[in-house]
Amino acid sequence: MSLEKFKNSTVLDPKIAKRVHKELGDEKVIDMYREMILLRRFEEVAGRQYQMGKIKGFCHLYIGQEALAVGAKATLEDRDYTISAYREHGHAIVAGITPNAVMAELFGKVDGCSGGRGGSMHLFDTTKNFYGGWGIVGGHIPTAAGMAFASKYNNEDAVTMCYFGDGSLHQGVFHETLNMAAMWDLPCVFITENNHYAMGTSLDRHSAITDLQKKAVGYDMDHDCIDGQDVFAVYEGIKKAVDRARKKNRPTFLDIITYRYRGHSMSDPAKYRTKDELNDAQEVGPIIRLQNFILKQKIADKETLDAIDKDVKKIVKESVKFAEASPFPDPSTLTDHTYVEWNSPID
Amino acid sequence: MSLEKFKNSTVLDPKIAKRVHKELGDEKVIDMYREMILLRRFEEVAGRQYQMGKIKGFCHLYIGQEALAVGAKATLEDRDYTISAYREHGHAIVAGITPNAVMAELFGKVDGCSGGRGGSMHLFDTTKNFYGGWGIVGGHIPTAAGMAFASKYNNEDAVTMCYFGDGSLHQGVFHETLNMAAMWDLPCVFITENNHYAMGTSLDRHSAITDLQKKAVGYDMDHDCIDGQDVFAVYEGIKKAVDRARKKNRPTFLDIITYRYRGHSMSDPAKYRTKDELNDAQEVGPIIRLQNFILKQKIADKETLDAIDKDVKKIVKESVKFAEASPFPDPSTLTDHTYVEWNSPID
Amino acid sequence: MREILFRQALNEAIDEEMARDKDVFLMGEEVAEYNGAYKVSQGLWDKYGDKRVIDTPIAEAGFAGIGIGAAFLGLKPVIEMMTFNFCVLALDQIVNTAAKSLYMSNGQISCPIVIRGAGGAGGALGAQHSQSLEAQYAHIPGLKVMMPSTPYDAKGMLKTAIRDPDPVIFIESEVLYGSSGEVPEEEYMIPMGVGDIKREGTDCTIVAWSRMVGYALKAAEVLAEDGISVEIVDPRTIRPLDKDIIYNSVRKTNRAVIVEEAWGFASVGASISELISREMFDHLDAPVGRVNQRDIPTPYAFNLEPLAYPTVENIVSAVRKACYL
Amino acid sequence: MREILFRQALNEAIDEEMARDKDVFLMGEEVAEYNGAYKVSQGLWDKYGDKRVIDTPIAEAGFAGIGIGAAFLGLKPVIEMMTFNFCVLALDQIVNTAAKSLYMSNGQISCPIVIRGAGGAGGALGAQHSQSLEAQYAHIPGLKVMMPSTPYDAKGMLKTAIRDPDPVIFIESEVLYGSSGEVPEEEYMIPMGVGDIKREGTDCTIVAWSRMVGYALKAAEVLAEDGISVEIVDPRTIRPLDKDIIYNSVRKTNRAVIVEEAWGFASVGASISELISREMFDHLDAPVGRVNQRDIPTPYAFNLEPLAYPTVENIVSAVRKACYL
Ligand SMILES: Cc1ncc(C[n+]2csc(CCOP(=O)(O)OP(=O)(O)O)c2C)c(N)n1
Ligand SMILES: Cc1ncc(C[n+]2csc(CCOP(=O)(O)OP(=O)(O)O)c2C)c(N)n1
Ligand SMILES: [Mg+2]
Ligand SMILES: [Mg+2]
Repeated sequence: MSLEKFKNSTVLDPKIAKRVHKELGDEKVIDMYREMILLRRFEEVAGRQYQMGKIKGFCHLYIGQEALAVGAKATLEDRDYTISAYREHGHAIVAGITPNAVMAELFGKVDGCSGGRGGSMHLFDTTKNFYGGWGIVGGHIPTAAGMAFASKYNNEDAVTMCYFGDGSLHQGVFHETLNMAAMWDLPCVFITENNHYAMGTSLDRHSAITDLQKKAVGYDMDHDCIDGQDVFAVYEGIKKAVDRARKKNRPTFLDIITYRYRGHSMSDPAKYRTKDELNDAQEVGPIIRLQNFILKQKIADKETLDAIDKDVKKIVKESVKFAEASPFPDPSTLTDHTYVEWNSPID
Repeated sequence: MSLEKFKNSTVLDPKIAKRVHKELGDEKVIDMYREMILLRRFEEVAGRQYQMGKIKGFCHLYIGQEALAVGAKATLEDRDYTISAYREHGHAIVAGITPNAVMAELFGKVDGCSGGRGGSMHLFDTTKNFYGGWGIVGGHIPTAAGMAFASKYNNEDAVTMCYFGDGSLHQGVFHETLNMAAMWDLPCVFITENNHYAMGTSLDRHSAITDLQKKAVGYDMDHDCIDGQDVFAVYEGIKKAVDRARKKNRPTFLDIITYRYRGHSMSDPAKYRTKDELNDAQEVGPIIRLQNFILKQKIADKETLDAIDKDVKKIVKESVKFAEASPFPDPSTLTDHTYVEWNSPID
Repeated sequence: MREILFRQALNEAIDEEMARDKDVFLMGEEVAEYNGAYKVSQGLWDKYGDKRVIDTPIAEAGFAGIGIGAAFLGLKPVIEMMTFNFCVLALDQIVNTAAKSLYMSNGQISCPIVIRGAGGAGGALGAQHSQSLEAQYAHIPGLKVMMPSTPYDAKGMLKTAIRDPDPVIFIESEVLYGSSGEVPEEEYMIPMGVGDIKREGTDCTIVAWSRMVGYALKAAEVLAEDGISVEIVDPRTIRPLDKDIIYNSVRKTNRAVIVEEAWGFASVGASISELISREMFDHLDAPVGRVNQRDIPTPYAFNLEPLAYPTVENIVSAVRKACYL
Repeated sequence: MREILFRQALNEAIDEEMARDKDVFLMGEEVAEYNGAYKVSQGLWDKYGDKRVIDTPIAEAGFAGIGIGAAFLGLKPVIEMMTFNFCVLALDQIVNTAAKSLYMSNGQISCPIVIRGAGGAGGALGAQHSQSLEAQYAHIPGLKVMMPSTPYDAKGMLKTAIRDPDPVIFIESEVLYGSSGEVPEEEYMIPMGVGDIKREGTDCTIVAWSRMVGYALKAAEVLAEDGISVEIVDPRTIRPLDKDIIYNSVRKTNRAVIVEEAWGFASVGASISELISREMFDHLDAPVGRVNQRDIPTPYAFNLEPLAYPTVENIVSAVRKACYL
């Protein structure tokens, strides 16, 4: 599958939509819509706050990829684990970290989910089973397998969901991990958020193959390719993988096709793609597709959706206020948490 | 393919043998036989010298895998490059490094092909386009691709042949390299000497798949699986890959099935396999299979072959004498070759 | 007291900790069926089975990372690196994930992992297999680094490392595996960050660890014959470093020589040397001496290799020099 | 003289060397179409095309290794690491292949590669992206390590690095890319292993390199107001180290402070400090002072990060301490 597949689509796959709608019910569908809007608004505001200098360093927005985090999250139980790379604001929020705690983290404040120590790329909240937030491309993929290993070791009946970008597939650890995960039956779902670019390098320029599913063949691992702009397709596709992990301890590799509307990070003018390509993708974005479905199925009317948007905007605005108000970490804590226990007689 | 495929065979594949015999002619076939015997006798003697303390450290014998080095070498032109891991005595000798220079290297002597600095795992002779001799599993795989890159850059019309073990396939760099080699059309042949064990770990215990060819699928790379105990099958299979590299700059990944009769290194009693498995493999070894063919086809008679063996034994014996007689490197050269140019005003 | 081999001491440490805590597991190349490339894990697979003693493919970054992820969820992985030459492949995982998870997560994610295996020279193993790379870990805040020199220390330190809540890099000299020493039957632990005086003396302090302690002891014998009394300090833990035990010794002897198997530039020994020079400035009667591997890749040739490593004679003359003799 | 940016100086160096020698090529993530993550390679792809300016996948070990293999056959690869935080992934290739090929092959296989890219802090980039890891390379015989502090040095040193027959690790401070300085139009080179006096003085020597030179210069201004005359030595090349220029300065000032952006244990600064203490023992009037990054992963919070790094004030007080003031 490629971008082309869903490029001109403004609707969700009707068969899948029918099934998933029936399975989840109206309320959950609206919830998913709300979550997607929340992620979108949150990122828009984060982008603005970055431009105002309130957020610094690298900041990678999730705009355009919302259906993925939201559809995926709907497949998980509370006991399941999530780990992601640095484009993880969306994953953190759907995992249940409040927009307040995420925004405060982006601001480097003490009420941030990492106490201001982590920043945009390093969001954590273990009470929500959200394990980051990692900045070395591909580096967290073995971590995910290790978490799956531990949950299996402990008979937790938990699944570990691991997100990474299409560019990460060329990191050695990805392959080392897939081999062990497949051989050892680790309950892990490996999700490529295939947004067609690794920074400025398009998929066909960084990968010898563009049908990324084939990466799983060398490990005899179950695999699938999913339209990542269709939130129900994401839900249904990932659900299968989650079930497989939970019931059979079998890992799955998923190539989920999506698109990021913004530059790689805040400093990227994204000159490597055409305006047309971008506009096409935006017009048929994941949110519009779900919106069309909701309206057509009369799950909610335009006013209700507008009210949700308004509501969400308030939440996000609130999060900025919260982040503003939160203090920076106390300088006296500078060296805390370097070690759990630094029982050296000296130093 | 697995060990089973050739386990009970005492003959070469007749169709392939007919073709290759015709192509290469009697003389070349005898040459190949001689080379295989040479590798076998060389290693037997190296093993004994090790037990006598003349060779130290890690020493990985090639016994059982001779058809591979010999069949492969026959496909190459002088301008082509070869690089291997640490089980490379065989590759070094077929590349044209004299048994004297190899044995002297194992003895740590100044007339060794690496001046005594390298040892068994680090044989080099750039005049023979033989580039090692490397001890970090998988570490030389990108080196090979880099050499292929350079020869293409320089329009040398040369192919780079890269050997590694089945255990190396789980090293990240293998995958990183295959992706780039495939994407960039590098004239390289990647050869897995699949002897079914990585040290004491059998293939099915270190790899999620045992049909290793599938590793190439994720890179859209041409691939093949070859009976590595059949010297002509090796020749023919690799020849295709070499042609593909030379004519189209396309890399190939080959899974060549072979077997090592000795332990992983000199200190390995190889308890991880049964006597039966070993005996079976030895009975149908690559040398016997070629010998049967030569005798049956009347390319040479028993006496001629015996004479070759005698001859080879003399050469090997000679190499021990040569190595014995060669001095250790001059201690005053200890720090030489750390840098080409150490133009620091100090030190 | 009974004498056992260094490798057996390590084996007992792992065995006891596995028996004590079901969260401890051992993972690495050839640790299970093969009983370990250097036989440190002898018998453990038989005893604890597939679940807790796990053979890996040759994928150091991958299985180090799997250990790290498992540690995040509270398991206590003991990850064997066949040798630390190969652990360079896992360095990103160790430096960028294990060492930083606690700090970046504001204390939420600890990583109680032990990464252990053979370090240093082995004897004619060539340049790629003969490196003492402890500086790569000692440099990194978030890691702890231990390097035992005797079977006694090895056992007590490894037990401590396994129970420690932080990532511990535990480097065992390949050459020492076959050495023997007294180890009591009873359980004991050696605290993190506490050094040990391996020989008392008054004229010059030698700081040495791992394999170099034995060399230092031999040099001390030689020097004793000349009436030079050497005190040997073995820091045992490299990070955190027991500075006090070093400083106290130098306060007494006013002289010091650092003996390390590693290369000397940007090394642990360089740091110990500069700490003494800086903190004991007024106590030092001579420059701090140093003995190191030569600044070259390790040669294979049997006559060259010994010249590349510290020798007893090197140490003797460094001490003599420090004593202005 | 014209002033240009640090990144432009680097760009000119690569450009000139590519024009001069067709064996020079540039490879790395985003170096071609994107013109470099930090725009060091601006315009080079347009000028030299696909053959010589090559975008890679995110596979540091792989493309470093490909560069090394190409260098074995005589090409002169310039491999860009987007930052040296990611080069940890390629460390095995650099330490075990590039650094050792010449020695192990008895002089047959040289490796004239340059591995270059951004090092050190960037500003609120968090712990995984804010590390000064030069010690990982400086420790290794077989490698050379260069770290320029000005556009002038950057250009002359990079040209030297590219022509050097050995593997050179060339680390560019991320923060300095946007700094400007005088760079002549005419070609010039700065020799390998030769340091530079960045400010002359008589009371105390500061040894600093890369980004820290600017800090040292500012501290020197402050100290000058108090009548303390500081000499600033920038070794420029870290390995081989220009010890003479350092020693000569200390002979004059009898005091030294080492300022480095990296962590202090088992670091380059530790080595320079101990060399001075050891070799200048009789010249030193005070312990060698040190200023370093705090021994912690780098925090993101905007108030904490500056506390983690050397500051002008830290340097001023270290010099004052060295002067017993
Ligand atoms: C090992 C490593 N190399 C390089 C980088 C710099 N870098 C950060 S993100 C990125 C692109 C990643 O692309 P992809 O995996 O597709 O994720 P996306 O940004 O599209 O979500 C690069 C090269 C890094 N962080 N880590
Ligand atoms: C990176 C790395 N890890 C571990 C080792 C130790 N080691 C040396 S050979 C070997 C087994 C390799 O098996 P394989 O690749 O199948 O080659 P074979 O020995 O069968 O020829 C191992 C684990 C090493 N040299 N390098
Ligand atoms: Mg991407
Ligand atoms: Mg094998």
